[in-house]
Amino acid sequence: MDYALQTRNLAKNFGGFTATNNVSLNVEAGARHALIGPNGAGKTTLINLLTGFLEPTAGHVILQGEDVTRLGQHQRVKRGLARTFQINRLFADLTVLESVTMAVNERLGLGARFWKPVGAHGQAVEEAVALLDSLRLLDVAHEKTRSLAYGKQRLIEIALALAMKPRVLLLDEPAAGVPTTESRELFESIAALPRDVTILLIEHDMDLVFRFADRISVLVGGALLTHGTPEVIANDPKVREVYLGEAICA
Amino acid sequence: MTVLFDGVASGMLLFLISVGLSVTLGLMNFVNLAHGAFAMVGGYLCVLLLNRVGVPFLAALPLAAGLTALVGVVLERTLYRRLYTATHLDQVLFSIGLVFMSIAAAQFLFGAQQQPLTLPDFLRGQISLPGLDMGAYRLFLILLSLVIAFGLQRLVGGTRFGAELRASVDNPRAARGVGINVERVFTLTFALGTALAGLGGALGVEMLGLDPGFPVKYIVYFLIVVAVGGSGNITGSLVASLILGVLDVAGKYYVPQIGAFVIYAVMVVMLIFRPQGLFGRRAAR
Amino acid sequence: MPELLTLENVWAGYGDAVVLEDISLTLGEGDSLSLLGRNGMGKTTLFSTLMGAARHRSGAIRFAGRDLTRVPAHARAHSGLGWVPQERDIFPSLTVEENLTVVATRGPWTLQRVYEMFPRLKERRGNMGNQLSGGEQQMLAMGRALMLNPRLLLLDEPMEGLAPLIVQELMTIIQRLTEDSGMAIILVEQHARQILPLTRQALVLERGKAVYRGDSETLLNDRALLDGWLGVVAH
Amino acid sequence: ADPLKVGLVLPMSGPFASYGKQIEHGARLYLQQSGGTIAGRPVELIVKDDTGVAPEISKRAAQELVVKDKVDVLGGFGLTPSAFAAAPIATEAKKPMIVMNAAASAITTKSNYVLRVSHTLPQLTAPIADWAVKNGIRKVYTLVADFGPGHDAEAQFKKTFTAGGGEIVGEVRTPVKNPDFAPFLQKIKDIKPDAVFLFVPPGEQTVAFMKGFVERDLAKAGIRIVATGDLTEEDILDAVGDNALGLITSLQYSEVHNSPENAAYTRAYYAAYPKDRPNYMSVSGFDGMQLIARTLEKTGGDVTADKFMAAARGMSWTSPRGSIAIDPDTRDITQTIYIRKVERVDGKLQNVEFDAVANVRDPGKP
Amino acid sequence: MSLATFDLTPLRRADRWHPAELAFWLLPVAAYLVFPDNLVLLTQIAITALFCLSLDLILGYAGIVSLGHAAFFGFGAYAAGLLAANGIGDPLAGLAVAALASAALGFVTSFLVLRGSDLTRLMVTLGIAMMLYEVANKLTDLTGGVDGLQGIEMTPLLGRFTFDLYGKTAYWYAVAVLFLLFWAARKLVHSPFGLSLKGIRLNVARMPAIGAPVNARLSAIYTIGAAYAGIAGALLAQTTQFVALDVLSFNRSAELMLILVLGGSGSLYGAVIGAIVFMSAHHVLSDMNPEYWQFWLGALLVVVVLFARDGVMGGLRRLSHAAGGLRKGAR
Ligand SMILES: Nc1ncnc2c1ncn2[C@@H]1O[C@H](COP(=O)(O)OP(=O)(O)OP(=O)(O)O)[C@@H](O)[C@H]1O
Ligand SMILES: Nc1ncnc2c1ncn2[C@@H]1O[C@H](COP(=O)(O)OP(=O)(O)OP(=O)(O)O)[C@@H](O)[C@H]1O
Ligand SMILES: [Mg+2]
Ligand SMILES: [Mg+2]
Repeated sequence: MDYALQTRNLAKNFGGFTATNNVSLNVEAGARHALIGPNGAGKTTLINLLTGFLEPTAGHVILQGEDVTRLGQHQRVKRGLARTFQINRLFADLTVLESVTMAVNERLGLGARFWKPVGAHGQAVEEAVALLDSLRLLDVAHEKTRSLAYGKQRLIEIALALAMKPRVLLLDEPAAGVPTTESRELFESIAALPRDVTILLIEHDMDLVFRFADRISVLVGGALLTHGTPEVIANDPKVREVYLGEAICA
Repeated sequence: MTVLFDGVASGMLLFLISVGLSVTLGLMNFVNLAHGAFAMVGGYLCVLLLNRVGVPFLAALPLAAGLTALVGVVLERTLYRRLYTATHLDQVLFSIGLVFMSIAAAQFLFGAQQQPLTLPDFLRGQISLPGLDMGAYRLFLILLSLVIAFGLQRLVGGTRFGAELRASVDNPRAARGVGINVERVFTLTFALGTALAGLGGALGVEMLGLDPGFPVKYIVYFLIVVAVGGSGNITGSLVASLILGVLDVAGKYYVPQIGAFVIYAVMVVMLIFRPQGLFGRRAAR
Repeated sequence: MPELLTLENVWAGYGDAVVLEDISLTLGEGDSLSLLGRNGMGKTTLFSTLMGAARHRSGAIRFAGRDLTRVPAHARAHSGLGWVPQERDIFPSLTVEENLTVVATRGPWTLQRVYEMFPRLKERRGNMGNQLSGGEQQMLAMGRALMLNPRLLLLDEPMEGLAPLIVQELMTIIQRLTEDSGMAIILVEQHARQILPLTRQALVLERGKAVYRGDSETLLNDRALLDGWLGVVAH
Repeated sequence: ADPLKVGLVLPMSGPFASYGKQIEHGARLYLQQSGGTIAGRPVELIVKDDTGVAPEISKRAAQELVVKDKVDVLGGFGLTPSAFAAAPIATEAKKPMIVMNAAASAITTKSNYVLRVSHTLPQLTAPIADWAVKNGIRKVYTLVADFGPGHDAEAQFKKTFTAGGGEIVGEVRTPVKNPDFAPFLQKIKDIKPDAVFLFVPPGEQTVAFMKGFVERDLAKAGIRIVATGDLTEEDILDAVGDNALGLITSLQYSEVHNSPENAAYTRAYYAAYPKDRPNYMSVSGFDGMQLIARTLEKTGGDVTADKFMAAARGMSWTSPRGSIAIDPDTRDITQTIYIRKVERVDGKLQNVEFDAVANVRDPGKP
Repeated sequence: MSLATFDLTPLRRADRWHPAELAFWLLPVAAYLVFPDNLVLLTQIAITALFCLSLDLILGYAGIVSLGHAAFFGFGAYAAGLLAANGIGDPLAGLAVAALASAALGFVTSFLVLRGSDLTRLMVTLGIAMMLYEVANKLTDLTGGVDGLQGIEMTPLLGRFTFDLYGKTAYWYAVAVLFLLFWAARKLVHSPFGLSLKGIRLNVARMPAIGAPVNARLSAIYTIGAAYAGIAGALLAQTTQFVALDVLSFNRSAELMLILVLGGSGSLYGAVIGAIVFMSAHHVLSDMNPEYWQFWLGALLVVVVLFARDGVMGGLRRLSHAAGGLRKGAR
């Protein structure tokens, strides 16, 4: 089997508290993989470990066959790993186009060019414009990020990740705060990404999860409880007990 | 031994004159570089009370602190309050503006010369034990700062007022939303900060002298203590003051050629190993 | 039902911008209201206006017999308003327990009761506010508002980011709050269908104006209304 | 007639503001007594603040005085670096430059247009070192501020004192900005010399030193102080307080110097500035103006620098401090240095002169 | 809006010279004609403006607060001063050496500065500068210690223009260097590199997640800022032909920060305008009242903060907004 992303016995302690407990997760290449679990189960922490935002206490992260545990965040991004944040982390005073162009610049290795103006690097700008177009953000391209409604800001969060042209994309509750109709559109555009992009998704909206994912892992108390196809998970009594309750029948 | 004692004492003095800044900068998150100006106000008040009014030293100290706090409250209500939401850089500009004004005002009112201060007899001279000569005043400083450090630590860490203060600084809008009287909390805290500045200034006259240049002369030391101690941490400030005081004095005693170097070197090394300060509480913000 | 909150022709906004136009509503003790509307329609602004965090321009607001517009922002909480803000607004440099105790008032809601309701918070009681997971912060915001023992609870998207199991529990709790303890609530949620059954009244905002004011049940059963104002696609 | 323009570059604000104040007082006092004119011309005195220790501001001030205000004579200079920085201007602009306080010996060598009416540190140090030798002090620890004048004083003291058979048992140079003398004093106490020789710039440091000295009971340990008069100059004497009683220092001026000139001077001073006390800096300001007046009298009002300098060399007169002269070779001052002791006179702390060395040249010069 | 009709001009135009900017750069010429007797002050304003520009690059754009920027200024001043005092009096050679020396120092210290919070950075930069100050103080034989480095002899600029008493050569020299370096800085802040610095200031935590090597970028701009500061220091040394210990002092760093904030950090013109306003005010006030000018200068700072956030540039921007609004209203 070809794995896009793996962890081996990954662990993270905060002081005396174990947030991630010996997690060995395998995400297949091209998978639409969802990660669910109760609040505080360690989902966000796991994403932070995968991307290098946090350093693990023990264990390894393997990205497309390469051990990246010791690499910095930006080096993992260069190898095709991109993410969104559960709570927006945007550039409030930049325009939408500037933000995305900046991200594209970094991917194309133009970020350190210091002589010609931003606008003169045509390829990057064109790519940024095309990306904004695909997310229907063109009409606000010249607006400052801070002046946008929450829903639009959420899309920029995703645009910044997509600008990395990731091989593996990690999404942390991308639809949070986005109203029902718009979150649907959002998921449609994510689902429309090429099949060779691997996606790992965290989401509490089971509607979306079951519609979108072809593989689900359940995290409880920092450890992997189980994993499997949506049908299997939906009918797993343990998962129902700790997480789903009466919510869904897939 | 005596060197150690002197170091501890000069550390405590450092603590006493900086702890007010630990309150305004560390706890209120206001870059109040005019801290030294309030300390100077306390110093001049103390000298005036002693020499003109004839108040005894031990009574002049709380009076000077109280009157300084009054000045602080007036300024807080009129000016500082408008800048809580400003950037740190604007706060720097504002408070340095106040410093400049206070220096010129002091020079106008009291002249450029040093102010005389005579301690009461029981605080003068030395208490000699075998192998250890303790300056009475230094001993007094040590005891006083322990009392203040303990009291403040309790107030900030252990009381509801302390929690209200931290909440107000974290997010004033939300704090109001849950019923905290943010304005009052800030005014009281600022009063506390300036009272401590005034007290520190009054206590410092004896060892640091007092002239209109006071507010700028010691800015660096105030900042060092707050940074090394960890912003807003009273115990941190105390420990940092102790370490810096002892190393500074020891440095000057044993290697006077590079004496002035020591305090900065210590600071830089400490900050490189503990970027959040010794007791840095707040993580990234 | 004795009257608790009344808004008459209220206009409000931020700075020069007017967001809410001519809003009126009445709420009795133990009453409940769903506040609905799409993104950016002014739901949060209505709460901010009640809490004194937005600019009230004109119109009367009476709460428990007092003119609320004359009450300073910080005193509103003590007059009986409990707010769970949309952004959670947990105090990052207070521990979980301090976040709760810092607002505590006398009344039926105590630390113990909040911990019973959210055992997860008890487990994390020593954590700093900024070291909580998204969902834990949401629980804490709710617990904090309850510690004020309010007569009216303002809930701004309280279920966002909570696990399905907790969401179900929370819905039961909300229902019990109004029925058993006589606490009134105003509830904002994206998922209209989920919350309308919980409340007696509903108010729908469209660009700052009230376009529906009436029974929750009527609204719930009227697909045209729901689709038109809220864009709720039935499933 | 055209006004005669004199520009003074002085620290009027900052840590050394009292230097500027005193020098300006003295200069204005002279003008007041001369009816505001010199050599028949009304005098315009332009004071520029150089904030103390920012030589580029001193230099800029001097340059502007020359270029913009078109002054005839430059004067002032509170601290050595300022004088060093401004000296090239005097050379280039060909203007006499009268140093009224900066005390490093080398200043007069930096331009042929520099004259000094204050003192140099070696000039003060040699006499007190001599006095120490003669009065049974054998072992001395030296403590000086770590800058030009301090180094001058240290070198001179060592030279004179060891030549007289004394022994230097330790030395330390303290930072110019130094908040705490405790460790240095403790070290001195541990070493137990007969005396400590001290030079730090007058102001907070002198006060701080004395406080520490008393607190630590060094006097009881049998350690005496010999110092240049900076330690007990009148402006800070009150701040030092009774701790100063009995201190022995050397300086060219004391408020209670017994002469008709000084009696007139102090009377006029208190009349004009009742809040301050006359000190040696004010007398320098006074004598600086007097030097200009006397020189112009001799040149018949000609202020061309070369004529001025020629006339000023060798000039001598009686100042409130006693008789003084400008050394024709070095353009530095030659004057009597007094050994004084602090006593209470009419309820005020004063430096009472009890010994004197007449005609001291700057020993720092060949 | 569709891809075809999308208008890119706002992004493309960002770096065009505005007519007001061109007018601004005529000011030095006007100042030369109007205040021919104040050239020394004007020269020092230009030098301070350059120094301030260097702080603006690291603080205003990259968000690195520093209370020790004088370290690089002083290092450059001593480098150029020592070179000239030892017989190599060519001004441009001096600038080059100073720039390289300060850049090297900046690069080495950047690794210490990158860690920690604002307060930590403030204190580490301060500590480094103070240590350098003490070193210069102790190396009396080399630097002259507190008394200053003397004996600097400059050869004529470009072999033709001697440094005169009136300061004409010095003035044009300083203004020309300022303009050239300003122009380069302007290029830099409008480039992708400049954009990424803004990104770092606005949200450091996000930058690595879009693949940007934050530390390398900060290190680079810190080094460039240091080089700029070094050149400013060298200019001061060369035009005053004297280097005092004061070039490394805390006061100089602190005052620089004031000047930048007064002018408006995060805008290149803010740095220059801050220098002009602060130094002119200082000069005028201290001429009017040599003893108490500080009071009025302080009052000026307080008033600026109370009425114009983000310094003079912030005030100007708001004025021009308001004026724009009025104009629109009138139409
Ligand atoms: N810096 C930290 N220090 C201490 N504990 C932490 C820290 N960060 C997170 N935690 C704890 O680790 C646990 C896991 O947090 P995490 O954010 O990963 O949860 P999550 O699964 O994403 O939850 P949610 O669905 O609510 O977002 C939580 O209980 C949280 O309190
Ligand atoms: N602090 C503010 N200053 C200015 N305008 C604001 C502010 N907060 C919100 N607005 C504007 O007021 C309008 C209403 O916003 P509000 O937050 O009340 O909407 P909402 O209905 O709560 O939306 P959501 O579902 O996204 O939470 C929006 O157009 C928004 O842009
Ligand atoms: Mg999470
Ligand atoms: Mg909202």
